[in-house]
Amino acid sequence: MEHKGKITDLQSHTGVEVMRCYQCGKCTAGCVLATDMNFPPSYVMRLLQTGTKENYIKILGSNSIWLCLNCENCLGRCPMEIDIPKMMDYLRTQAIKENILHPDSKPIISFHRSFLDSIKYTGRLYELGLIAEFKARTFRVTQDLTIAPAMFLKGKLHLLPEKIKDRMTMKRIFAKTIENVKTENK
Amino acid sequence: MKIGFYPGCSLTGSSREYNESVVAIAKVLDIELTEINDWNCCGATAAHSMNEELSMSLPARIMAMAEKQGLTEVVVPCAACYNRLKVTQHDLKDETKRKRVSEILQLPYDGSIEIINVLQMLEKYGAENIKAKVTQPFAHKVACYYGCLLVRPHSILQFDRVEDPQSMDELIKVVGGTTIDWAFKTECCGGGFSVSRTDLVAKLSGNILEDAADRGAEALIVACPMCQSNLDMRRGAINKVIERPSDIPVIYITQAIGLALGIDAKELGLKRHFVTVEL
Amino acid sequence: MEKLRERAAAILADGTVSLVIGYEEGTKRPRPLFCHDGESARKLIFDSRCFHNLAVYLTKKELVGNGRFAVTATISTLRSIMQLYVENQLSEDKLLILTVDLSGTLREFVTFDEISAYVEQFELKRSEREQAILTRIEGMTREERWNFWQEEMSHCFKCYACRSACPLCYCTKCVVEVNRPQWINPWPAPVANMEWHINRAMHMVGRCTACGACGDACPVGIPIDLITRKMMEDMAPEFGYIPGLPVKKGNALSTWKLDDREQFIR
Amino acid sequence: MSKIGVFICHCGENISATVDVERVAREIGGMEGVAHAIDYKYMCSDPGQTFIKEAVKKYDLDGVVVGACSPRMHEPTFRRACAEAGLNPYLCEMANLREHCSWVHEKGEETTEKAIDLVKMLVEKVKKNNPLESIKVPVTKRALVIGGGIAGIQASLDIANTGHKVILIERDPSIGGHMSQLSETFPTLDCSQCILTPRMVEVAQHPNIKLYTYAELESLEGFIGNFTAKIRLKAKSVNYSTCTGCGACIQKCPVKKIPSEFNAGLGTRTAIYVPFPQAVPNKPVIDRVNCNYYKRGACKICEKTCQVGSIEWDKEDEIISEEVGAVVLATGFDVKGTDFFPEYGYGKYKDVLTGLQFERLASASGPTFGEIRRPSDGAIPKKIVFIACAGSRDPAKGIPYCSKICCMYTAKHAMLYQHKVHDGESTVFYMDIRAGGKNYEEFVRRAIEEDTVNYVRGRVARVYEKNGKLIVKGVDTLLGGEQVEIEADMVVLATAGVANCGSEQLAQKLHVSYDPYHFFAEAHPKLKPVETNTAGIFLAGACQAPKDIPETVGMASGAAVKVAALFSNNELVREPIIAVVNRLAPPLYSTCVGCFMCETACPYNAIEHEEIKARDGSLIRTIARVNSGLCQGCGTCVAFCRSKSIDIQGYTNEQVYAEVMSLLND
Amino acid sequence: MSSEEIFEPKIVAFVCNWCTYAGADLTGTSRLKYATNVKIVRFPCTGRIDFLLLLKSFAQGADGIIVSGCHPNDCHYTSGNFHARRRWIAFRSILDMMGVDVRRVQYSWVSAAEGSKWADLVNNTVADIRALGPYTDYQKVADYLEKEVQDGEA
Repeated sequence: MEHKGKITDLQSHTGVEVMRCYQCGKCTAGCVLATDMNFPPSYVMRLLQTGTKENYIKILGSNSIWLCLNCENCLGRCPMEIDIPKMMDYLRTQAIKENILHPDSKPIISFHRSFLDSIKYTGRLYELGLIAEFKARTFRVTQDLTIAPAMFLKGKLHLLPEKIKDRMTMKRIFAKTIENVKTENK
Repeated sequence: MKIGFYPGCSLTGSSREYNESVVAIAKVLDIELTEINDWNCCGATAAHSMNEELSMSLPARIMAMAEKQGLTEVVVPCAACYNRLKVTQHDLKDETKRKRVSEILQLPYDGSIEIINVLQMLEKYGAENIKAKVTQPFAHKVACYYGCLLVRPHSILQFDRVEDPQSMDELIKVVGGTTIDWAFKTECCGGGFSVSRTDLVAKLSGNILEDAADRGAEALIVACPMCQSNLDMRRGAINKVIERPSDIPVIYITQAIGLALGIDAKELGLKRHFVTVEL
Repeated sequence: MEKLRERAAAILADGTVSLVIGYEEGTKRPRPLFCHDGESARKLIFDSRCFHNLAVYLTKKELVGNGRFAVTATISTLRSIMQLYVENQLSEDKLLILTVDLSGTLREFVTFDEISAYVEQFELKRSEREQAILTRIEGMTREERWNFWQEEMSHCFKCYACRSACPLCYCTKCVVEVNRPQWINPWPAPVANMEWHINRAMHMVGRCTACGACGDACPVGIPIDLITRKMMEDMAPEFGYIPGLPVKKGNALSTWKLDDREQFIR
Repeated sequence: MSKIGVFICHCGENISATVDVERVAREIGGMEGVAHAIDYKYMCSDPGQTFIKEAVKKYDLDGVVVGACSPRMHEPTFRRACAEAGLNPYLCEMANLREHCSWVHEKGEETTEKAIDLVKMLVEKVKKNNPLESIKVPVTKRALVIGGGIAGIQASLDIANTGHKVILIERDPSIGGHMSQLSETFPTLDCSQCILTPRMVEVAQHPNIKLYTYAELESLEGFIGNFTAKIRLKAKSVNYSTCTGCGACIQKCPVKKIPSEFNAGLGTRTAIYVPFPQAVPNKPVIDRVNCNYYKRGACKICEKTCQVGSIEWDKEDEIISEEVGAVVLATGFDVKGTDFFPEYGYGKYKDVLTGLQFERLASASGPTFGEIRRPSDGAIPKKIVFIACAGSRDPAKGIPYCSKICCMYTAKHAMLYQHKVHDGESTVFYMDIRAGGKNYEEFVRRAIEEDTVNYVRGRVARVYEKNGKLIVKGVDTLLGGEQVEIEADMVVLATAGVANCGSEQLAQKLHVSYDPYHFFAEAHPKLKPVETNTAGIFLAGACQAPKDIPETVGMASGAAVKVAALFSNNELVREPIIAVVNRLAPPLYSTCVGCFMCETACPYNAIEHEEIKARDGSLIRTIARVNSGLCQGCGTCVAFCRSKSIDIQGYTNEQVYAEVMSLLND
Repeated sequence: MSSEEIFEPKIVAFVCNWCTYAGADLTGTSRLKYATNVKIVRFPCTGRIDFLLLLKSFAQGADGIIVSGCHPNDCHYTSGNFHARRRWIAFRSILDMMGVDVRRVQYSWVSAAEGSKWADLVNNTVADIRALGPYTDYQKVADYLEKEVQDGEA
């Protein structure tokens, strides 16, 4: 029953009714990263339809939810208008919440976290800081060694972050949303 | 002609040339851009991948600020920001979500602002104007690349056709160019994985570049900083995975139009690209 | 107002209409005036004190005859006229409507669509009195509501003023006068009183425009207008119409939708 | 006072085992107005019925109540018995003591008491019953068939062969419909034209069939047995009585590049044209939209060519009127075009075809004389992809329903392709194979097993053109969602079957209802599949929902039988259970005030406006009147009528009121 | 409460001829048992059922009412049940406003094939109404009328 509840939660959060999917596979056929995924989108739908705990955990622990680029090709073509991208967003937050994470998620989450950290303090994206923090988080010290200096030379990187004035609101937004979830978990 | 303007983070940093070209052509076309005061980042892919409320609150603040400023219409050149703003506006039609977000923001938000992308701005205020002001026709055969965020989800954005959109092609034709009919107009370039999964970006962007090059495009025309940086800055990685390495440049629609309007290449930021632009 | 008088006199004089129904100054409040000539048209008034719904006279054949006639109409009256149009009780070629809008300009209407476009701007809101009583009723338990209405109904002595005042009660033979079978007893008695008022409300579904004439007419002050008012407010979202704005086709009760609510059906 | 006779049946022991039938008869016998009450073992038996007949005469009964089984079982029996005894049959009612009482309750006091209540209720009702006469409506024994496809052809022939006259109208210049466009037919692969053409000729030659091609229904008035149809005969610009059909005009017509409707846009035709060589009638019409003379005022080459002078430039549309007793709707369906599909190129790829276009390619009479060739360059496709469910089962962009015929014709197409292109490779992307039908599953299996058609389960996300090839991006869901990419030379979309254009307007003209997809609605999904809810109008074929040829023909014959049954009588006899608006003496005329709420509520459009006029012709009032031919007796109008001016015979206000009152009175 | 004191509600059922009446016939032919409290009045269609009949039933002493007809889309007359459904939506709202106990009117769709549903419907409704008790509120009001008239005559 617990996992059936998960499907209900999924529906109430995203409006996605998994039983609407009749497995035509059009989402998978058009997905640019289906071949890199553990389970292509239509397969994810099927796993959810079974309603079992094992399959739910399988999805959370797969790289499929992390590789989804939210390009929305699937939604645009789905005959049943199932919002798979929105569902993927939701499954990602669930995976983090339950701490069931595929190794592929690490760099992606690190990137997202670095990105959000950057805007949390300044209100705007500080690209140099982002790259630095991302490297620190992932230990990919050598990545983009040539690109960053080139960007700098072409005037594409600021050395100092741009800061907005109303940083209080930014702080509040983060405190009441993403950080709120984290504390709930603890 | 006055219109609100939200540049977004990329346009102040890695995609400065987009900003420069938007500002440059706006000047020539007599469009007065009013930047939103103290704007913040829209949260991009990171926010909505990680937290729904965060992903709505950040764009909501931007729009609330614009409302406060009395703007009624805001042009958002960055396709990612445009998409986030439009989707948030749509999501916040839901009463409970709106309540929650205004609680977080502590700012009034009524969702009345018209959010448009740069193509819509040019269509709406420029097409005839542009035609009249073309000094050096953009006589090139190009591939217009729309990407994902400009056209999907169609139900919310309601902009152009989902598959095989035409609005950018029309603008190119206005300034004297020809466009190819190709297959990857709206296929994803790898978007937000630019830094985290460069390998996938190289693969996806590679497919796009290859098809355009195969069909004889002299350049790719884009309206999204993410697409531009993936296709341009990651060219090294791309050329490693595709069969026939390519050196066709990737330029913004505003740059192409700028050239036709006789604006200097440097002013349009064409010197900032990784792949040299010789058009 | 002067314009209104002039216009009324003019259309009477040139034979456009043979009768103008309007208001004149009464002892306590304005009262209806039936002008057949320019002379009497000078007595016409039209202001915010004129709330008597003159639409009630428009279906009286013996009064309006077969010719063309005019009426000075408040928003409420206009709403009633629209509904009467829908129900084939008035024809556009027999009626000329005069009204004075908020800016004091004289306006004339003939067709349903013209009226509709005008009335559209006015939202039908609960008055303070209506709001007060309805809030009270809505806060009651069902038993309390029952007792409330039983108490109110005990004053009803079946004078049928509510029926006479209502512009939409134009049947030549009312259901209480039908005696095969005698559905509702015409004399005052608790059950018959309640049946009458429930019946009135059912007959008004999708038709009532909440002019309040029935309530005003009640000599013992039963808030009967609120029964239809509440019904109308409940039904509007249910059947997707705008309260007080009759539609040309598709009365709420004689049409249906496949997805009408049916949670109450087992 | 009433003299009611009450007859309580034991039904063997079916009733008497749980109900004390003697007590019921005794107590009812004591009721006011009951003249006679007995119980008997089998009331429906001959002796039982005789009891009733004798009692009617002996006690001069003015009403009869039989307490027995369900009226749905024996009401006709007892009403007939009463009629034979000289009592109006509608003065007889039944109390349901078996299904609604003895069978559903245990033996006991309450059961007997309930039985008494049920009988009492009907006694009170019958006291208020009025004698009624059956309604007789004369029947015009001519049928109108709308649509000259296989459904209309079959229905017309079947009706005509019963000896009745048929008027068949067809919108196009020739009859034949979609079936004439098909190449071979599943599951037997016999040639469509070979089996259809003889029927078309038979229609043209049948003495009982009057054929109007290039004609459309303008309006239909009246009711079952008595319709008046107004038919618009579109101007053909050719005098058919003199035209010999030699075809010389067609050869000389200079406007040659008009896409041929018959070839689904793959071939061309001239402005003066016969849609296809086997057309019936085989005489041309001028397409005025494309003709040079009508467009620019000059040309007239056909006139110069015509040796018999049959061209009529100034001919105008003509409207004729026909009296008919029944109508068969057989207007068929349409298919969605390729431009409907964004992900398959919005129709811009010439080698992406619809199934119907492929039929034309495969047909020996088609633009390629039966050879499968690409419209773009005429090459024979070596790789072909068929996409099933293109638009069907797609609520987002297409239609939610299954078009039913696509699985079968796709299998047929793949099979025909393999037969014609031996070294070709065909792939079918499908979602489910719906092959319910005689020899259908076997047919599909043959395509897969013998003709080596590659069936892949999954949908295609998109199709695009590259280097002269069509790149098909699909998926094989049975391999866990593996992507499949095929470089095809031709793609055939099994596009959705949809309602024919104009069906909504036609339905409104005929007052028949239609579903959300504009297919005409049958009166009952199971038991009345060929009837509409308007009596006298019947359905045949794909205008009701997509269906294949055998089903269409079956349905057409079914509709024909319904028409023949209707025409087997000179008069229609109908139960008088219909609504009536009261009429009173002047000056009241009726209590109806003419609000016409009943008119919007009536599902049968049976409410008419009756104008009451004074002697000088001036209008006094307009009141409602029920058209007894259209009214089916649901009584919805009765419950709406505020002034109780409309009532329904057999269930009048007085009757039901009396029932309820008796039931609750202690 | 001893078994003799169990309250036996009076319930009247207004049903359409084509679905529910036939469904109740099927209950009979299937020999399914149900309570004797409910008595059926036959109508051609739910669209024919006048709301006044429901009011009169309460006035006449009914403790509960069943109104039942064809499921949506199954109506013999295509749309009578849809009209009825609307009518009952409005009627319920008015009754509720007046403080009439709407729980005492049970609406249902019972098809000709649902013999067992009819038995369940009857049994459940009887149980529900039994739990609510006699509708004395309404009956008192109605009795008053009778008494008054009788008194007046007397």
